[in-house]
Amino acid sequence: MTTAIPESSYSVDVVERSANRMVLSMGPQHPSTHGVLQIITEIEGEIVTKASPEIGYLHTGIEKSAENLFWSQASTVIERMDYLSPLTNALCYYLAVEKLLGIDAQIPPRAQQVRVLLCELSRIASHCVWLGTGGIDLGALTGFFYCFDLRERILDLFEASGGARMHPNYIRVGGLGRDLPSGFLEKLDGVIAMYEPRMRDVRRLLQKNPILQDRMIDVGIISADDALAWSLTGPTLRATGIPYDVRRAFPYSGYEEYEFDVPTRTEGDAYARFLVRLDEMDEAMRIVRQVRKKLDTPGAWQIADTKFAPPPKETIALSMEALIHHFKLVSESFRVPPGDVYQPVEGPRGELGYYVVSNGDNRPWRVRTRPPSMYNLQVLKKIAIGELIADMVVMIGSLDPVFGEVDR
Amino acid sequence: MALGSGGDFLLTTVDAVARWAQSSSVWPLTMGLACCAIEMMTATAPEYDIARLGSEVFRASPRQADLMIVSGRVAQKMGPIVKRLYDQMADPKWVISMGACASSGGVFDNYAIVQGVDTIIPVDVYVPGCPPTPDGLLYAVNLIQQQIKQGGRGGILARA
Amino acid sequence: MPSSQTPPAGATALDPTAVRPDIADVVRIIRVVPAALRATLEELKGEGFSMLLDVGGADYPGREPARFDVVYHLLRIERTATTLAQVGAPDRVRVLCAVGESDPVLPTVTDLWPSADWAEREVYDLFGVRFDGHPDLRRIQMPDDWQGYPLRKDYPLRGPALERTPRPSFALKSNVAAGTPASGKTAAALQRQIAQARGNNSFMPGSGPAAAAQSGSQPGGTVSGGAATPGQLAQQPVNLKTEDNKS
Amino acid sequence: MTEARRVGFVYSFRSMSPYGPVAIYLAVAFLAALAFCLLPGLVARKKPNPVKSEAYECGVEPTSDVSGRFPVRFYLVAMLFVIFDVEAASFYPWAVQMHALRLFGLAEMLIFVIVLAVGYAYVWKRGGFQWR
Repeated sequence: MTTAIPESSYSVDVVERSANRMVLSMGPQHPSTHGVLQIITEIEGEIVTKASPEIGYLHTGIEKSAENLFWSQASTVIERMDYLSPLTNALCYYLAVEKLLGIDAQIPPRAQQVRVLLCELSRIASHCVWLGTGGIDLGALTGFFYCFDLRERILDLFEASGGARMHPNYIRVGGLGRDLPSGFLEKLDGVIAMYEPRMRDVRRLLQKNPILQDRMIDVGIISADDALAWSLTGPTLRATGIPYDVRRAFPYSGYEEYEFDVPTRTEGDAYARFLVRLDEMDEAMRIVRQVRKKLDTPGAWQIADTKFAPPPKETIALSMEALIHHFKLVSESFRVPPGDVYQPVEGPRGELGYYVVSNGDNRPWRVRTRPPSMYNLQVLKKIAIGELIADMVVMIGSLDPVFGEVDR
Repeated sequence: MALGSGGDFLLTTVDAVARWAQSSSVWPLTMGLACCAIEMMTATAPEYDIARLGSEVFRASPRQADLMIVSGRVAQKMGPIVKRLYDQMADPKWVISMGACASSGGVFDNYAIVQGVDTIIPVDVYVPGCPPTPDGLLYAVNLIQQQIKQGGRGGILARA
Repeated sequence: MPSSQTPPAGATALDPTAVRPDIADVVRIIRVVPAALRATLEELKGEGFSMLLDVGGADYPGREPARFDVVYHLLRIERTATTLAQVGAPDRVRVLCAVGESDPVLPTVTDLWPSADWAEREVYDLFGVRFDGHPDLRRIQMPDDWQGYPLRKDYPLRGPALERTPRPSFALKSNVAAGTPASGKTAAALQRQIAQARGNNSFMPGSGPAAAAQSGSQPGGTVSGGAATPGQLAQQPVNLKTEDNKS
Repeated sequence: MTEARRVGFVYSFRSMSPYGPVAIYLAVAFLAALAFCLLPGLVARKKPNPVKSEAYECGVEPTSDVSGRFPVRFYLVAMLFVIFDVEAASFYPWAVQMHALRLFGLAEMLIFVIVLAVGYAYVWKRGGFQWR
């Protein structure tokens, strides 16, 4: 008996309905899919026999919008792609643009340090959201409150520096939007001091929790071969034993000056990914401490060349050149010489890459994103076969997809 | 029920009590779309604590939810889904359109985004911001409670 | 949205990939014709490029030989690399394959790298380039009954349907009358900034009072008296009202 | 005077048969349950629409007709739960009067538990608890 699935917003080929097999849509609105993911699962009792994730429910046409905005405006939409670490998106895009412009060597050291600081802080904040919501999937509600409170302190730093909690638009071409405000470093010291005890509590709460261990050990095992074949990167790849980290392989924005190590495990199951991300948060804080020491010395926070970076506001009313540069940048932005470049960055979910093409105009010709979440999520098709539905929930949480990035 | 003013007094009191009960436990639907969903989750976290308004119980099924918070941009593929979820919610129901993307398409004026969720479902409160701060969402839930108390959609006895 | 008076782009390159500056982002760039694509990728996989990083599309309408570009990024990582030294800086290769508009068909690589499945579906969905041999080639991002391929350059930004409906006219912002700053404070604040900047303006060597400063007073446009800043600024009050009216 | 009447009210309970309060308790429980079931149906507003009556399946059109056959494991797990849940429930009356029942009650309870433990061990060994 074959049941024809009606053609609707998703199309599934006709599913052979054997005696006790049932098609279940773990649909776009589901408490444990971490966003708008639909998985058409064919189940036999509680065992998943075929899982085909359907994405596109958050497709925002960001790459098309970016093609119709100026080079400096495009980061507005690009930051809204991976909304758990927007600054990493902005940094990756601007590094690519600066490479095309050929000014990537002139970025002042303080700007690079602040960029590294903000990206490591957003890595911690992003892992806090993963740990919180992942814990809720397994019933650990207290972890959610602990992690979101730590994230709240980090968002205060983004709000103090960039002006907004999530999409501060603080990283710009040639450096930063403005210098760090006064009082920022004291707040940063507060966060650094608070991190250690808070993470010790979270680890004591979750790491050796027998329930979490039973639910995560030997669930969603990925071998190193599969990880490479399915193009997994980030904590998902490092949990299978391969220590590929873009910050170490292709250092950018001054990462070679900081020493941190790349945590890896070998089991490749959900618990290994859990431990890798926890260790990664500690490494990120280690970098933040090293950058903190460098931030005491003031310095230029933007390249001096005002053809790309708008001149300071107060000089506009004083000098004609500043006014002209300001007006030109605001009204029609700068032109980027024709060419294409691929710039990778180590995002919280893996290698986030931008393949930016310019044809010499003042708008990007093409901004192709390499979305780590999409490739990490795709492996669900393979590892969910033969597992319980409850384990598939744990797998989704351990792959940490962000659907703004998956669907772009 | 041709009761004199006495009857009205009885009905208005029952209505007032019903509306007070309804407004103090407005249960939202678990439907997180994009960045605003993260701020919605932060609103349930201890710093902003939506539990003070009685709305911390996020129901997974539309059958048990009174409030739909459209938190994020609605893609073309998600439009019919949001419409179906709204229809499947039990009456009386309210809608908060959280953020610029849900209210008007926001920064994404392109082919992929529904330019304002009020083109597909009736919206009661619009929250500005991209994303709005959790305080903005708490204030929106407050406005919904005031609407309920003033009988915006009618109390338990109203036939609206 | 960008201002409409942007001058048409002058020297825009039709094929940016041909005139690219030498940026050290990839070890090798290989441009292949569709016929040789499959062989090149198999050979690269043999050389040890075990990870297909990304499959992306690009559209160059004016370009002569072929309109669409499908871009493959590959990364060489040994499966047995367990230390940072062994991983080192893995080689990255970009394979560009141009395919025409008449029959945009390319061989699939999902059998070489399973990660290409969704990536190829997305290139098909947004550009219309078909991959024959793909197990399940259908739209991935757009709804299944969507017409047209959105990321092509000739596809309108707001989509065919929306393009016809005019933009909603937003309510007039009546609360800000033209010409008057929102509140007296902003004018005074800018005055103080300028005075402070002039006080230590090592930045602008020898520039006289900026042209922006208008001498003479505008009827009724008196700058708020409270901003009595000492020094030469008082003789030439920066009268913001006239500036606002003019620009 | 008032003293007698208050006593009278209390007194009237004692004159009823010992099962009077139990009957009242059951009647009130049954009526309350009935009220909670019927009242919303009568009083609450009704705004039916075709989509609202369809099955809710995470927001998409329902695909599988739910009348399909369920694997037997679901019923097995349900029945096992009922058995051991009732067993746990039957501890309460004994636990409340444990001192009064003294050794006899304890022995009785132990036999009861041992019998069920044998069944538990049998199910465990036969893999009734394993889902695979």
